[in-house]
Amino acid sequence: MAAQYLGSVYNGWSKIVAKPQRDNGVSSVKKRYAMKTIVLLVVTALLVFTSACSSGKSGGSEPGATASGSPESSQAPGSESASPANGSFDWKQYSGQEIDVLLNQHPYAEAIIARLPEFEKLTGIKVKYSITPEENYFDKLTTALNARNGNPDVFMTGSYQLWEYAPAEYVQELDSFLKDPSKTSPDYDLNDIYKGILDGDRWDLVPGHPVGTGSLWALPLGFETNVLVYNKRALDSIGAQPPKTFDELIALGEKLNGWNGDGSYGVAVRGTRSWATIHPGYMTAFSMSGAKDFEIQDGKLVSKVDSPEAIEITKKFAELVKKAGPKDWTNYTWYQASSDLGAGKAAIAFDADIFAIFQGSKGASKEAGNLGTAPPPIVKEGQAVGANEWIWSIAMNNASKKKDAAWLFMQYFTGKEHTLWGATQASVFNPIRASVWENPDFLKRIAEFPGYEDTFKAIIDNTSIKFTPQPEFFNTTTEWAAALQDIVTGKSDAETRMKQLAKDINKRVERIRTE
Amino acid sequence: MADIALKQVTKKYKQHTALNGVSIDIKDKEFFVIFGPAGAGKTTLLNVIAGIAVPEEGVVTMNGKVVNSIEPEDRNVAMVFENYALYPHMSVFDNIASPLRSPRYRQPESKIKEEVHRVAKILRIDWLLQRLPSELSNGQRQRVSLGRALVRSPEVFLMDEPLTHLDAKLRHQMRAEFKEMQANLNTTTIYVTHDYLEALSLGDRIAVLNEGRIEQIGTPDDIYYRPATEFVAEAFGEPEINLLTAGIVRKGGEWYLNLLGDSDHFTVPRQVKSVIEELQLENVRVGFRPKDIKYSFTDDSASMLRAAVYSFEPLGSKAILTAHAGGQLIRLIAPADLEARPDRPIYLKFNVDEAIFFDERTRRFIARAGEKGGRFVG
Amino acid sequence: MSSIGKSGETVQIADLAKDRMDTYRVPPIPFMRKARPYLILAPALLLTIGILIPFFISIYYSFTNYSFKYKDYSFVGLENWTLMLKDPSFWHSVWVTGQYAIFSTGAEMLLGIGVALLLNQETRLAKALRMVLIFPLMIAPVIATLIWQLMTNNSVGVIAHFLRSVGIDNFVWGADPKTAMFSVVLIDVWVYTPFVIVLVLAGLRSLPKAPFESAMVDGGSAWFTFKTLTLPMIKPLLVIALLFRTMISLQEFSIIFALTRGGPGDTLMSLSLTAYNEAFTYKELGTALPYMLILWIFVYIVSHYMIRYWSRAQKNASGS
Amino acid sequence: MGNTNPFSKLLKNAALLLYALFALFPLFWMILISFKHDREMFNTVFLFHPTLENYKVLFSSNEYIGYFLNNVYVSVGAVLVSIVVGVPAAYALARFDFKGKENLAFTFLSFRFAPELLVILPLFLIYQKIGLYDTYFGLIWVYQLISLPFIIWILRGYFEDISPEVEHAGRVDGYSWWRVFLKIIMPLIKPGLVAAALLSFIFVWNNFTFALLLAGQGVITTTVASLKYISSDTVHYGQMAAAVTISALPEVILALLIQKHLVRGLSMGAVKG
Repeated sequence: MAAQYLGSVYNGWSKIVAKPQRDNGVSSVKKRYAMKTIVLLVVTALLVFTSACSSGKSGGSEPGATASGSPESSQAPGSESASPANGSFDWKQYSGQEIDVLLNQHPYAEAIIARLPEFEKLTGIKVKYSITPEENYFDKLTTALNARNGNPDVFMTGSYQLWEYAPAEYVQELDSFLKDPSKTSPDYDLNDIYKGILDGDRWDLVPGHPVGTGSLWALPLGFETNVLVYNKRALDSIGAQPPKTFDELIALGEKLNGWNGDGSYGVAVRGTRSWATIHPGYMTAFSMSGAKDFEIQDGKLVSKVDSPEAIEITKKFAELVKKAGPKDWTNYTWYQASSDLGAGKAAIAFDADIFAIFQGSKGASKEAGNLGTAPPPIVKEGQAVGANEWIWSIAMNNASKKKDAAWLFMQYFTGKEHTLWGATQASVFNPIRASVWENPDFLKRIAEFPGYEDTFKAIIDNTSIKFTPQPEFFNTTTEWAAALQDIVTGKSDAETRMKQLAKDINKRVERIRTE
Repeated sequence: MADIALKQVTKKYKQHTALNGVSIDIKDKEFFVIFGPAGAGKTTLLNVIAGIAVPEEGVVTMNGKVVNSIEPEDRNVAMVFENYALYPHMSVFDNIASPLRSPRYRQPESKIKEEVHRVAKILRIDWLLQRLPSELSNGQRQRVSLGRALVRSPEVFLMDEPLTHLDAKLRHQMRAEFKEMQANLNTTTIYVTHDYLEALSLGDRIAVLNEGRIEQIGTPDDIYYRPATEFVAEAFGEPEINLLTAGIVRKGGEWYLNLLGDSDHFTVPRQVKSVIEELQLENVRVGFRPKDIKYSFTDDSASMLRAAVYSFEPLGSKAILTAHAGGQLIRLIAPADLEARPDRPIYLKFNVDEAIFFDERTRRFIARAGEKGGRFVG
Repeated sequence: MSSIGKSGETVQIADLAKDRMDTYRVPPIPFMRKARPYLILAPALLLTIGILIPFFISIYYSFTNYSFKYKDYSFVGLENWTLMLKDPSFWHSVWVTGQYAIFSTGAEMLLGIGVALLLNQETRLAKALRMVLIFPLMIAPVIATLIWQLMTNNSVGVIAHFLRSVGIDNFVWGADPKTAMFSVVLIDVWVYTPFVIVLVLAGLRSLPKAPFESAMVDGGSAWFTFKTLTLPMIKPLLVIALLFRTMISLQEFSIIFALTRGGPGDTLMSLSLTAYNEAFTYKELGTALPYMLILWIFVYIVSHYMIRYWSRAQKNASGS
Repeated sequence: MGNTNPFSKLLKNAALLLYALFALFPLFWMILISFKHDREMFNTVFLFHPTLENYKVLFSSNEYIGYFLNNVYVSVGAVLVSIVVGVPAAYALARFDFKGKENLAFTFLSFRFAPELLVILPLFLIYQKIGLYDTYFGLIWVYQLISLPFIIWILRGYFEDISPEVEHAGRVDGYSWWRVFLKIIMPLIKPGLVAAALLSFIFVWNNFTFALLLAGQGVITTTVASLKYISSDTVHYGQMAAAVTISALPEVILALLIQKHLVRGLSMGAVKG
């Protein structure tokens, strides 16, 4: 009944929508439609009142509850569902099962959704997904995992989050699946995935130990390096070149304020009171300044955010935001940063390189075609350029009751075919597979984005995860962001605040339990 | 048809005791009036009988059956409430019909229709049947609530001050109607009022209630002529009875009352004497109804007591004359056209034979000489 | 005790004796009838218990180191509480919470009373506005916050645009510690002032005419009549308005959460925000709970006394 | 009251208009830009070509309709439960007196003041254990914190306004107490019930925190969903405005329906409307 109700609403709407807008008198148009809306709502409200009772508490299965991938595309489940006795691999072996997927609002997720029909056709597995904006994504994910009720079966996650989820036994380690030939397609080719990236999802669960050790907790979807994405129009308008050093960046950014009229400014960087503020531009500069987040002293993690280099670079970063950043910086997630760049508000973004693709692809934004990419600014003269990297991966819920089906999903969307499709047809940048980087179509495509490939090549060797793995990642980085906000907004000076931060972080990491 | 009895019934609301050891026997087909001032516990008494209130102590019986634990809807009583308690959301018709539609007293709709119309006709509200209570006058509402009671034939009618909210004229008229209604309904009726005239004119018997206790139960005559207590004596009669303390003065064989410092004129009636003797009273309280006090303005100290006019209130047909003697005020009835300036000397003659005697200590009835209201007890 | 003369006495004694006998046979009132009020209440009581249990569980967990980051947890006694009380950020959040409650409630009461008085006139304007002015109250606070974000948004916001056109381009609302509190309070005021208006207006419209006419005759100034007549008479309503506003603003979460998530820095880390952060960002349930328990205890006690005070004010207002 | 010279009158009206502007403009603006295309979002203010694009997008995927329905289900469910549970309770509190009556009443009221997070944190764990997390019923239950106090406190007042004599009359007329309750009392409190129900519906509908934290991806309500429209690779302010408009409309309509009972409702019967 709910479905047919949806239909009615939709038709009702399309009717309204179809209506040609004769007069341009805003208000009258508005009034007329507002009226219709009201009427419609009252009607539907009644409809629902009647239907509401009959629809039990059937959790997610409600069509409204989660937007399920277009139903008609999922054909009737195949008969054979159990995995075959012999070791041979078969995409259809879990046909008929239904898995829940939790996705972060991101082009990678959009690429997955776009290809769900193919996946469902291939495997006969039905996929239910839901998308959450990044601001709430990890809070929601954590709570969902904590339920340990197997929902979702698969979820997007960053490598950093694994440091928290793995010790809590929220995520399934994947080596066992990879080893099993009856579960993993022979042409999956793990070695095709850049080791540097794959290692980002490996960890031995010992706080302070580097990534790349221990077992595999997730499969990478794509990764971002943090660079300068700039608007050529903007730089040309003052005849400037992309800045090489951080100081240049500050100076240039300041010059660029107002380059494109009211509210336009120099450099877009993230600023919300959230862990996500730290890892892109800031962490890149932070690491290049030689500062470290932690050191291990006699087996204990000790925060180093109060080291002279750390304080120095933090000062500089604050200066950058104050002089060239967005006015309401503390509201800035990567969404705002990215869309400001695309809308011609920001001249430069010191954030993920993929901005160049999201905003630069034809018709993607107002400034598409004007965007160029350059390596992140160096802090010390003559140092080799590198960046902090962010890896979006998909992991499996340890409590999942459909691990095998979930594994097929993970394979498919990290497999060669999808990765290539995503890199050529969608915005799955940067692709994780070497084979894709050799694919001519792909190379042709990135050629559209000036400086993208060069930048990538220039920094990739020194690009890695610059954070020290430890399960208090969220605490430390959120506190860090708060500190950064205080410093930028001039509430307190870098010196004292970073010392305070170090104390707070140490207090936090002391409480890490290792049993 | 039912006789109803309360035995030692006590009902408390929190700390306040509404009924205190009340015992009543009501005979079948009797029109029984419960009289008392506001807050005496009259309504509570009805509620206990109706089953709305459950007594803490004592039993309520109907036809000898103990009904304490029987729910109101199963007692087959009909009640008329002081504020009518009509159903605001129902038409007059539905209000009257409601008992006959209840699971307990259900009747076929056809029967209901004719019953309601019959009752409505009797009460002369048949032209209001489609209205809502809010569209009625008090008198009409009262009739509707009456109709709701009359539409069925219950064991007993309970009426809680049904006339109080009506204007004087209507009240008279209704009082009369009740009387004859009761006559041809011949169902036990328990009628609560605080108006002594209603009580006297309607009741076969009257129970006088005061602060949750029974003062007296008796026929109107008992109540009026042989009030059990001074409270009862004062409650009935307008203007109020004159109660005077009198010493007994023995002069040889003759006994006199010392009233207002005059001990010559008031011989104690023979029948009363014996009682006083028996109880060995020194003082008594003597009650004179205003109408039992004669007056004249011509000096006749020999047979009369000298007093002075205190006030004079003409009430149309008659007037209330208050005289002042021996530091006491005495009310008596006089023709309205009387010439009575204040302080004018006046001479009073008390009709001792009609006097009512009370024990000065207990303030309870002793005896009465007069023949009125049936044989005296002595 | 119907007594007719002295011979009646004997009869009556006999009666009494008989009655006594009977009173021994007073039938008990059926259980179902005695229990009726409780039966009727039962569902509500069950639900209440169902809702109260979490409170007690949370008290228990506040003595453990329960964390989403670990599988098991252990009893840590008062550690969470002492940690909290020693933590300066706790006192900061108390301060923030208090500020928020006082500013928003204060502004709403004053503004509300003022507007209510204006709406109480019989002008066409007042009549027209009486209804529509409550609309903001019907908007979810979080939605309201989004609306204000839209209006103040630096890129698309009409207010930002307006400010720029008058030359103010560095007013960034929630993004600046100096104006963050102002911004959230402003939204709170926008949403909840109508609440005060509706209550006060109702009070004003139900006022008896007579005393005011007499006051007019005595030629008391408008302010004087307001102070000596109006105010005392609408006091109960004011108390209620105050009660609801204080209690709810003390635990306001969604506005701050939606606008700045407690930032910039710690500017808006109220008790609720801190608790949320501890529990859902840091996944430390044990340390999160004391923040809320403290708030709850406070709210519970205060509201209890305000209710008492209200019912007294109610009596006085109606009594006199 | 007070003096009526033209100047002060003017002043008063001006003040009133000023507040009206403050109170109503945001709503107006929200509706306005819900008809504004993202293309024009950044470079126009008032003058633009109205479009239904945003609404079209909103309803093109049944995603948003889903959120809307979820909201309706939980809100209606919560109110229904509250009615079933609260009406008898309110009646008992109004009619009978028994020990601890007032305390009980206050406990109900205090739910309204309970810090949401305090309830959520433990409830979150319980729900996950007993599988109520992210279910309609889970939300409906916790929403009792909002709707139950409304129902009980408002209706208690309405019940107290009915003379007990009417009930007694019903009993004497031969109706058992619960028949009296259904046939006589309920019709009399209907207006109050409707008002209380609608009002608590509004406040349940508006709730954000419970829906955000006690429901996962299974039961997303409009209030929670509306957050997602500020975040996307390009921020869709227009769609957000449209979403907000749609989710705000029911309340405004209901508000208009229950004007008369609003005061009593908002003060939870503490003040007779």
